[in-house]
Amino acid sequence: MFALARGGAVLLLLLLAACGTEYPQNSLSPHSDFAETIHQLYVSIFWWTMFILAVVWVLLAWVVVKFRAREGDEKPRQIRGHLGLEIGWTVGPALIVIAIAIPTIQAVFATQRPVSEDAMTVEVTGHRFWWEFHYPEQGITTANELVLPVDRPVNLRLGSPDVIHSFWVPKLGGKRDANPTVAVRDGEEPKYNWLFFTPQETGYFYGQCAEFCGESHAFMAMRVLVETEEDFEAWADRWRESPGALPPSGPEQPEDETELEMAGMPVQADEPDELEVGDEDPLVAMGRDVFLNQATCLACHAIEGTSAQGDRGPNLTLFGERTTLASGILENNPENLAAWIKDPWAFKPAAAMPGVDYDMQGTAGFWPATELSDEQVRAVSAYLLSLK
Amino acid sequence: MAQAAAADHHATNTGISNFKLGFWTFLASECLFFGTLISTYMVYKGTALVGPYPAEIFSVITTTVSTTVLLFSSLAMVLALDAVQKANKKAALWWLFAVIAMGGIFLGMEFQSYLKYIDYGLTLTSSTFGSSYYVLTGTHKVHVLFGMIWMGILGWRIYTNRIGPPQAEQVEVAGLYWHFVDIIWIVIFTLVYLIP
Amino acid sequence: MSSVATQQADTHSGAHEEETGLWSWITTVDHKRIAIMYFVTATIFFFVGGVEAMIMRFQLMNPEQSLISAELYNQLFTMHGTTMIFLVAMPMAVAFFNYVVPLQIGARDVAFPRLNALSYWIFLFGGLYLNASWLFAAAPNASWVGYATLTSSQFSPGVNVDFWFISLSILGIASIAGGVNFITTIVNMRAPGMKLMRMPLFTWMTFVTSFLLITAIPVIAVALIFLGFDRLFGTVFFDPGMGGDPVLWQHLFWIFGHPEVYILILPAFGVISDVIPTFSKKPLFGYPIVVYAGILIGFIGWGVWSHHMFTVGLGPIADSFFVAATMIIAIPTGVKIFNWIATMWGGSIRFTTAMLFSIGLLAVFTVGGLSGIMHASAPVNLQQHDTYFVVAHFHYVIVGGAMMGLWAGLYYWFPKASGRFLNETLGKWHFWTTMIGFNLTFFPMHFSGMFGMPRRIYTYSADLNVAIYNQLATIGAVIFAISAVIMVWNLVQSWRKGEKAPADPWGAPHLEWSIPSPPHHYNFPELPTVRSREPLWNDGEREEILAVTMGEATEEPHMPNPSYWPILLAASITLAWALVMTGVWWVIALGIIPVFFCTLMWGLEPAFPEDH
Amino acid sequence: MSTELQATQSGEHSHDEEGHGSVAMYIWIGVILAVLTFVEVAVFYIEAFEAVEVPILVVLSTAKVILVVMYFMHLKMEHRALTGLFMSGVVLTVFMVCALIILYHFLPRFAFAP
Ligand code: HEA
Ligand code: HEA
Ligand code: HEC
Ligand code: CUA
Ligand SMILES: [Cu+2]
Repeated sequence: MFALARGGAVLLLLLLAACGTEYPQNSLSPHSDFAETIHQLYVSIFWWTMFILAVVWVLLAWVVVKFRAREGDEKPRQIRGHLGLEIGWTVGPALIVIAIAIPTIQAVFATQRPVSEDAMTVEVTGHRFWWEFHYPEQGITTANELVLPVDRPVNLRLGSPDVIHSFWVPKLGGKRDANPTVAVRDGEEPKYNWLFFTPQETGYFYGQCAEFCGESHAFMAMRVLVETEEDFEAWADRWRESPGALPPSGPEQPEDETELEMAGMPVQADEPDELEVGDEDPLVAMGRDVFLNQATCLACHAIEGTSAQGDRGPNLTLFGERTTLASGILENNPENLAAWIKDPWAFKPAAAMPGVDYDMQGTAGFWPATELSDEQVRAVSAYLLSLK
Repeated sequence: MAQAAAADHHATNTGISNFKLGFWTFLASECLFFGTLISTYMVYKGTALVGPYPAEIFSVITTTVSTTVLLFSSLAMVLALDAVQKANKKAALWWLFAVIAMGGIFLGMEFQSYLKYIDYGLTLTSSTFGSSYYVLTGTHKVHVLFGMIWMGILGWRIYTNRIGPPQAEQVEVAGLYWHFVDIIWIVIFTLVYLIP
Repeated sequence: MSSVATQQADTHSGAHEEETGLWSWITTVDHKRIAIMYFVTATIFFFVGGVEAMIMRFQLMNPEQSLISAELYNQLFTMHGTTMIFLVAMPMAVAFFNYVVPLQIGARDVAFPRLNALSYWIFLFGGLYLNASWLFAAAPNASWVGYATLTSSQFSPGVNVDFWFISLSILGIASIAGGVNFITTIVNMRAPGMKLMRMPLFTWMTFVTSFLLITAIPVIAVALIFLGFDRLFGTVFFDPGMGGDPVLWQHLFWIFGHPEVYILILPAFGVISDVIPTFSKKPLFGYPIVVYAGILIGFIGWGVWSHHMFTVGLGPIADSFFVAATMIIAIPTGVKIFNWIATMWGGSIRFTTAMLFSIGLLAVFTVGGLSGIMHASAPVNLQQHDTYFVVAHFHYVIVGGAMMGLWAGLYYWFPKASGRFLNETLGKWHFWTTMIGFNLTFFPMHFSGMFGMPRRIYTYSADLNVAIYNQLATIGAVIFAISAVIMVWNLVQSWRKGEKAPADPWGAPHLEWSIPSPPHHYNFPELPTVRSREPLWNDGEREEILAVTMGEATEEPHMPNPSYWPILLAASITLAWALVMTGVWWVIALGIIPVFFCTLMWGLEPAFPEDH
Repeated sequence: MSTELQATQSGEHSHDEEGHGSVAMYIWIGVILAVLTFVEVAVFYIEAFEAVEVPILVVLSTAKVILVVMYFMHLKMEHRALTGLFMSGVVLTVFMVCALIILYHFLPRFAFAP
């Protein structure tokens, strides 16, 4: 017990030392109303339990020190019980339980209240092993990086076509399972889980699938990018315009969203595949050709405005804007991307995507190796990264 | 197993033999077993995506008949026990035979309905209703079958004079089992066939 | 005491000597031998589960390591959880039930000795069967809770999950049989005067645990049947495409699973309720309250299962109900803790190893219980669920509660079983290395959990900054492993040449200490009459009881026959279940034949010698 | 295995066997059970009862169960330990079945939907 106390003290020190450290998935650092509710509740329960622990440990330490057997001890008084004490240590904890339970139940209802009218809905689908985000109002589909406007309530509709996943971005609040969607009879509404919160700060937030879902469960991370309302709208516009399908308008392609908005990019043309290549980087052009016309990529991936409309894999529109690759586990840069396309299983065993020289046989069916040359892989990477 | 209790040589605290007490305990456990099956059936009530649906295929009349047969087999069972206790070997054998026969009729009728349901397209794999219905009633049927075998063995042992009034408890415990299986059917009959 | 003990040497004995060969162990129906077999087997499985845990710990020591593959890691934690719960904690408790309960209530054996042997053999074969999956490199890999739809044949096509569901259903039979056996024994076989409210607390907790066993196991048995049918015969219980609901699996699993965790802890509570009074030289404070609290824990434990499912989305009303029910359990548990402290209060405490483990339990179980209360708050649970915070919680209650309690029991009853003391110096080493290793392993997990490390991940990103906690945990686990080695070393050494122990080495109050150590195979030459809760602590009563129990039987008491049907029946049951894996109905039906045959032969074999 | 009928073995229950009830009583119980079954089926078919059908059926089948347990299984005449043992299982079963039915059919399963 003493060792325990000592160990506890050491660890507390460590904790204090750790306070300066950055924990991107810290569940004690709320950045949304939802997370804030939980956090306050947690803090109050934490102190209650610390109080109880202190009582128990102090009593125990006292007893152990005071009533050690000593030489010449006589037989202790044989006390069999005491009604008053029994009542006391039943009622005391009962009161504490009530003190914990009431705010808990309030929070239960507060975090599951009906959705406010102005909430933005996002349909979240957990796949083995990546996340799909569909914005029905905006008509947008993206993957692995959820983009949200700050200070606007968002209502996530969670579902899954395969096994149970759990959506968890600690700083934005607690997790909730993305259950496989149960088929219902015609005319009935399928049931989904919902998660409802209002992000309160801009920035990148880390998250991760929290329900064991198979071999690469450890690699099913995600990011949430909370932006200002304007940035979010700009992003949505960019997505719909899908610059990646267009011949680039030259080397001064606007980098920053607001510029892009001002540039007022033209709306998507009808026949994207036959667009002029113009003065585009030839590698990107080649990559587009490989992606859309030579390899099987388009069977699984969609890029808005192109003939690629597959839905077995992540939607890659604006892929070049993502900071991470393969659901949050790799930094999105040309080397990683090429390595991923060549050999996804090196990073994510059992991912449902074939490699350059191996087939993919899994629950998603059979997909032959993509058989791309190194050159082609580099080209595809360049093309994908140009999608921004 | 039947023997374990016969050899209780020490008076027990409750005056009930270990065999009987243990068996009641086991039945408490069986309650939960069937309770889980029944819960599942109830949970899935109304969730089958494709027909046939319960109301379309169940024939309450037929099931009432088989249910009544099973009820009367329980009656035969107590009478068999009574006969064994009164050392009336012949009556005991007849009543046991009646139990087995009625169990057989019950199984036969139920089996017949299974075939009919399968004809209608309700199979183990066709819907949540099919799965939960067949596994629930099938488990019950296996229990009935096991009971019939048990009764058969008892009958044989009575016939060969190995069971008489002193060993009546062997019949009594088998009876407990049989009645329990009957109770389960009473519940299934109401929950599955009668409640819409 | 010792004056009585000397008598036994020259009394002429009409009772047979006990046989000792291997065959006699295989056919034994003696609860004491079965207990020893249970204990040894469970300890071996503890090492198996422990080695699995150590491999996981080394894999997790640093971020982004890949010493082992993700697939292997998944098999390891699944097997670790399954092994530790079903093959270690439960059977180890059953070992104590077996050894101690008949002695404490003054019985010659359990109610159904052959059934008892059957339970053991089924447990052994079931455990071997589960671990045989390693030989096929197909160990179960869908976690110990096996959530649908991950376990469906679509997402787990191999035989991994088949091994899991089949061996768990085999083990379930052993548990139900054990539960029935102990309930019957306790209700029916108490010595004269041993009223229910005079039973030692360990017996009481065995009683409550047995109820939980017979009521909770059938639920998972049915769930496993559904799973098996889904996998092998294409039923749609958990197939969402056909309207089946995967969440139903979670309900059924946790309806079993939560009572299960009280199955793990209540025996430990029972042990320390006997140990603490003995070494404080005071009767248990508030005996009836402690008994009722135990019953209440078992009972309420039935209505809280969905606290494992707060993230599933059951709606606020259900959540609130389960929040309240769960938190209420803190009250009876707390009552127990305070009563134990009150028992020590004013006592004269001897710090034997058994007592140290009991005090250790009080100190660390409380930590685990309190983190349980945090989980029980549904909104807080949304942050903690499926993180290492939960891993910390349940190792605190299981290792720091259940296992520590059982180790207390080990040091307490070992002299009874072997006639020798466990070495106290090694014992203290065992205790302190356990305490340090255990806390160092699991305390940091609270932090890694709170800082966002999910459980069941085979590696984690360096970005999370939780490496330090994982390193501490790994170091702690190594120390803990050393403690396990010390324990086994102590066991082996002391069994062979430990200091001899008298009949009542601790001055303890209950009946098991009134007979020689180790006891005769018939336990009590004659059954003593009990008049109080601490029969050996009341001067007149103790003398009377010792006079009856310390002699040798002049005539062989009526003891059950040894039998080889238990092992054969267990083997045939295991075989029959294993054949289920083929999924071919007639092969399965064939497999039932030997089961029937063995059952029949068992039924026809006389359980007791016929000598009248 | 002795082949002749043994007169004494464990004398305890040879007397209270009589207490278990008479043949006439058993037959009466059997008839009552059949009648109750018939009433149940009648309730099922008669439209007028539709509103109260479920409670009536539950009550009737509970009555049947109780009759079988108490008389055919002699629980009424036995030591109350048996009642306690068995009822513990029954109570938990009823609790579980009700809880699952409520969870699935009466409570909104998911937190909320827009
Ligand atoms: C021995 C086993 C054991 C025991 C005894 C307990 C005891 C408790 N457990 Fe634990 N639990 C597990 C084993 C156990 N648990 C396991 C294995 C899991 C994980 C399974 C998995 O997912 O793999 C789990 C998971 C688990 C969860 C789900 C976490 C999650 O996955 O999200 C929850 C949630 O409520 C919970 C709660 C509790 C509570 C409230 C108690 C209470 O019984 C604790 C009561 C004790 C105390 C509170 C301390 C003493 C009391 C006092 C000193 C009195 C004063 C106290 C107050 C007033 C608060 N447990
Ligand atoms: C009785 C229950 C019990 C016990 C005793 C333990 C004991 C230990 N457990 Fe636990 N554990 C569970 C029950 C238990 N566990 C359960 C139910 C799960 C959940 C599974 C799931 O998610 O499905 C789990 C999960 C679990 C995890 C999480 C895995 C994950 O989610 O990814 C971890 C991680 O560290 C862990 C570690 C340990 C360690 C280090 C011990 C140590 O206490 C073990 C110490 C013992 C030994 C080490 C044995 C001695 C061996 C030797 C001395 C040989 C020398 C060997 C070497 C040094 C390699 N366990
Ligand atoms: C069988 C379907 C399939 C094919 C064919 C396929 N992919 Fe994928 N792809 C996937 C899936 C599924 C994922 C998500 C994997 C994961 O993260 O678990 C993915 C992920 C990716 C990602 C990372 C996406 C992200 O959001 O991080 C890129 C980039 C990618 N694929 C590119 C390609 C390219 C290029 C090709 C063709 C050469 C290709 N894919 C062919 C299914 C496929
Ligand atoms: Cu998806 Cu874990
Ligand atoms: Cu629990």
